[in-house]
Amino acid sequence: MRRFLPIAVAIICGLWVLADFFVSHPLIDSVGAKLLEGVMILAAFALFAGILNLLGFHARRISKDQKDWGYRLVLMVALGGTLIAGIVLPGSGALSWIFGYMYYPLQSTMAALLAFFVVSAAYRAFRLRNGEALIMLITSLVVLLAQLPFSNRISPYLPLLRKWILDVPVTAGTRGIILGTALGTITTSLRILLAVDHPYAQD
Amino acid sequence: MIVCPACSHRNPEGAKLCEACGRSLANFVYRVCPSCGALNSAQHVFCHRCFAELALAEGEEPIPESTFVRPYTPPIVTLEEEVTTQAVHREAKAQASETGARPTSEALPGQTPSEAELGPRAAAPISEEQAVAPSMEGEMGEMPASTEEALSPLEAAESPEVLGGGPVGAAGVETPAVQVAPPDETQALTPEAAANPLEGLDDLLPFEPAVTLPHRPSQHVSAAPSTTEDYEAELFQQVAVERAPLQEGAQVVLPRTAQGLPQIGRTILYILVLLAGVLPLFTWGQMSSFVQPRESVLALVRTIEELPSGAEVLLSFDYSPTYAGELDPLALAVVRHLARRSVRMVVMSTKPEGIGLAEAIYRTITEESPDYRYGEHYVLLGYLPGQEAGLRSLNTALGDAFKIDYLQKRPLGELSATSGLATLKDFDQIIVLSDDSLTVQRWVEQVQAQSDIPFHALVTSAVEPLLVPYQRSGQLLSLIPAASGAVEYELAGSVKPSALFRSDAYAAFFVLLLVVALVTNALYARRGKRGS
Amino acid sequence: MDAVLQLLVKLVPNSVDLAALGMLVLFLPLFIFFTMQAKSGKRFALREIPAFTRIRRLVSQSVESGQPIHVGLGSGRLGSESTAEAAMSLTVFDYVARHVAACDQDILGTTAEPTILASAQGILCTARKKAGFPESYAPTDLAFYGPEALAYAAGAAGALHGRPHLANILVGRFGSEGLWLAEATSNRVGAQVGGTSAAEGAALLWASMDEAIVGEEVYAAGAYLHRPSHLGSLATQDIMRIVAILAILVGIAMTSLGYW
Amino acid sequence: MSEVLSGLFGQLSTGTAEVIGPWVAALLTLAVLSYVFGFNPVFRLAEYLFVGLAAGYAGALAWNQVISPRLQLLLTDPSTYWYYGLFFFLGLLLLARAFRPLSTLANLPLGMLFGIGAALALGGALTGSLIPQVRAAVVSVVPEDYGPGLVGWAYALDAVLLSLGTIAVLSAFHFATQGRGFVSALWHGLIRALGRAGRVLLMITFGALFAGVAFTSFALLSSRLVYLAEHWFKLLNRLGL
Repeated sequence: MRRFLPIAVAIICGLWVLADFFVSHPLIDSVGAKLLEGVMILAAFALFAGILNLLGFHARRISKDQKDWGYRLVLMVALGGTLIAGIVLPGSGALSWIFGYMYYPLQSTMAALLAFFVVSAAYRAFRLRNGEALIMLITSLVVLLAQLPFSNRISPYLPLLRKWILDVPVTAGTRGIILGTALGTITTSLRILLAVDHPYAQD
Repeated sequence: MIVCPACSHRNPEGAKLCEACGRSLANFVYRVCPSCGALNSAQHVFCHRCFAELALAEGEEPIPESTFVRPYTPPIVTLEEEVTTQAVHREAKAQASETGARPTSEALPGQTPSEAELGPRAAAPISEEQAVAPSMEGEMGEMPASTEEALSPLEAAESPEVLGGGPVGAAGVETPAVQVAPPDETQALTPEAAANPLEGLDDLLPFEPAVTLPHRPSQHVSAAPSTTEDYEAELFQQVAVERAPLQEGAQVVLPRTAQGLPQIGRTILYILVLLAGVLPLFTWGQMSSFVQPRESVLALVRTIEELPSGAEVLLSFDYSPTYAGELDPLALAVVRHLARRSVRMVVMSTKPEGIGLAEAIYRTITEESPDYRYGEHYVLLGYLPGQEAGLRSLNTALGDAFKIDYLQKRPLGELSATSGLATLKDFDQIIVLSDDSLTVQRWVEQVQAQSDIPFHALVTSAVEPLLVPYQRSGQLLSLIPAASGAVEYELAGSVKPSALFRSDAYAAFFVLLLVVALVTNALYARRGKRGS
Repeated sequence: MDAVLQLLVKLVPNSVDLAALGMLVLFLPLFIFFTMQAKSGKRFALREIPAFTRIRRLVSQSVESGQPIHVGLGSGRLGSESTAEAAMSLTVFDYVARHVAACDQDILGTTAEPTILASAQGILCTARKKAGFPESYAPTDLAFYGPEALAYAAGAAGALHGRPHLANILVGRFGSEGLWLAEATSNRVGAQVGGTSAAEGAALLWASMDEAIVGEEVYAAGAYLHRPSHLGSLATQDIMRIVAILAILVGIAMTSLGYW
Repeated sequence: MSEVLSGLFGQLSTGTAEVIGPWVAALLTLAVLSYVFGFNPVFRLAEYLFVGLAAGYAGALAWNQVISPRLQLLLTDPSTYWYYGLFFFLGLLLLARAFRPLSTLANLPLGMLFGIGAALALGGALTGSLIPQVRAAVVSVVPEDYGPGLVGWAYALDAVLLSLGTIAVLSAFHFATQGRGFVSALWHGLIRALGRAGRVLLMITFGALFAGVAFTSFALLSSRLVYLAEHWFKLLNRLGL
């Protein structure tokens, strides 16, 4: 039963939404829209399950090995504080203060660290182990050079070359990837819809 | 190897006394079968289990059977020590005192005090039958199972499985009869089990028990495990019995080839990147005189220059704070330009955080030019949820998607900038600032394809390559990567420069990447040469 | 012929996307046929994908040495369009979890998406139970960080910093946070294997991984690791790939000759 | 309770909060940038803080935008919005996953998520990727369609390369290897050759995309550094330097 019911629900909900994709009918549409809203609600609940897991994970680690308890405490306090600011005091401006002066700088600077990581990844990726790496190295350097705001000065053909690279080989490459991914997505979804796979049914 | 029958300690070959408990080992020599690993009495020539010939250590002679003495009830003691609690001991003592028997421990040289204590119970002769298995008594209550399974002496003698089950007659010469105690099955197996390095692992290792294996001749013949082997077996047992090896604090030995860049090199690289980033703060835009705007930027600048005063432009700030660093400067430049041309701007976002970022940009604008006012010249509509469906709703009626504005919460009709707007078709231009290709695709498919309004996309450099096809097909009038676009736009639109001086940093970054490519390949080539 | 077509067009309401429906009708029988074949034990040879070989080796190594593996499950949301990719990340996690659970070893799974968290917990619980160590299951063997992508990368990097791991396996939906995570932990982790299907993320993971899985290969994880029934899907994909290629070729010919 | 708290915060935020805000922001920016010197305590503090804030912020958003409004609707008009009750119940079942004895209860909502998600993915891949992309790859290769003379030829060549390139990349993902027989050998040989060309195109794509990300990420770093410089500059200005 604990396997049968979830599988049945998955198939019924899935086929209903799929029908909604292809057929326009008031009943199918309205139930389909409700199902999609339900997914949104479930995702919100899942987020709270995730937050509980995050708290539990760090509480457990604190009690288990006491290592890094300070950091973990900071995490838990920040989480709790933001939640309280957002849920208990929604109109107080506390959340926007936290967003503006803590969350935004942290997030944008974490994103800025990508610059370091891209360079250290380039250190590995630019190594000419084989022909593939050579092609990648040349393409990325050319595209990067042509991206500079004064690339026109270096050579008027450089932006044209970049445009051609992006227009033809890169478009072909991304299109091929998208097509392949679509094929994979379709068969994987069919596996779930036809219950060949049911990773959600835990024993 | 000699297994002490009392405490199961495994002593090295040739030991006379047990290392652990000090008891004499003279009469207890066990031999490991080279073929099946079973433990045999020293007098055995053939293995009791698989009948392989038991080889002797060099210089060793088979011990004549006559010299053999049956072991002194060893397993009982072992079991007692291991299993029974203090209560049993107390009970045993009480029993001993009841029977009034004297300890006979004097007859047993090498006994430990604890054994002596237990002695009386073992030695209490009550009847013939009891004399056969006297030691059982004290345990009756505790271990009924083992008593039930106890073998009679005769069975014990006959059974090859029972260690020390030699002929009964050979036993009573030097030791008292009471010691000819028939060990029960568990006890009999104890020494072997103790010597078995795999003891306790039955449930971990799903091998069939060795007993069921047919005889397999072995190449490796040795009389008994050496001390080293013994030590290794012990170590193995230790390791294997642990719940899971290396559970805590296991250190990963990193494969050297996998990394390539040690921490110090990493740090140097990062500092160089940082230096490239702060460079324009010192050079202050030396390279900006070389900047030459490209066609896409010029197209947008021309479009905006040609807009009549009072034209309506829709701007959608579809980016998250993560990419605000790249898109903000371009957004600022474009909005400055539009404000200078006194174009009316209607601002929305399809990402929840986007409208807040837009608000910050417009705050800067109103600080710079105070006569550019909210409601009159620009309006923030707010966040539009629903992705595709949300964008589709814009096509039909703007008022359906946004009933009130974001800042003043007033109906759109009350604000002069939005009062004349019914649908998307009333806009002259649409400018989308986005950090992901999917959003731009949605705009193109749901809005541009339906309404044919001139459409511009200002995106991060990361997603620009993916959107080039839309520019080629003419659906995007201009597609501008924001990082270099901001620099070029400030020059082309001659708006107040704030990102122009960053061109130095971009040049430095490119040079850095070039150097990285050279260095990594130089090192790689050198290592390759050394390797070959 | 035209009359038949016109009749068909009339019969089917306008709202139905005929091309899509046609494709689905083409897919279904192929999929069912090949999946039945695969389930009944029919096999065919697959081209080698080094990343999957590497994953198998790493899992064996982890089981033998007791060094845990970190599986990053990405940010594909179940119930959205990225469900298929999320399902593949769960398949890889299932493979690692089963092998690791058989020897009662540790594993660390992290995800940026709470819906994945719940299903991964179910998978780990099942694996531990099947291996005979139900008491070893802890819901906190899986960690949720996020849902912001960079918060995920930062959190997972923090978790990996506490204890070195044998490998970082990142399969699922990853954007730039995949590169962030891989590079930030590169000196705490023995090997990095992974990939994602979208082009932007795939390029970054290709640059930062020891062995990369690219695009459609993500969806082959089950067939290459431990689910022979997925071979049916691969066969379907191969056939449909050829159909798509033929469609493109025929379309180009028709367009160029002026029929369309 | 909440009024008292918000009142306190309101008093605080009028003055001090706006003063210390920029300082907090600047210091947190510096803390994250200290990663340059490896995983250090300051960075780790910022890291854990960020993780906590992100989860808390998302939780607050989910509560305020998804759960709370629907809960109010459900409580005010249960007969119309009864299905919200159903979804809330399923959502609570999802929370059961964290507790071992009840964890199988979460199968039900997960089944729903998987089913709907698979349908969305299937429909999206068919109508959003497969068919439009195949259509986009179908282009004329006749030079006259693009323009007169050399320009037309150049565009036609591009079109050929684009279509062939798409096919090549697609065949690079072909999974089956050679079976038995001559036809199979020929066929797989063709696919393999195309696939090799496809790998080259993939590498070009990756190179271009990598360059784009590199530029973006450096622009982000540059922005943060400029922000920091401006912060200290403003401060120095205020001090009259």
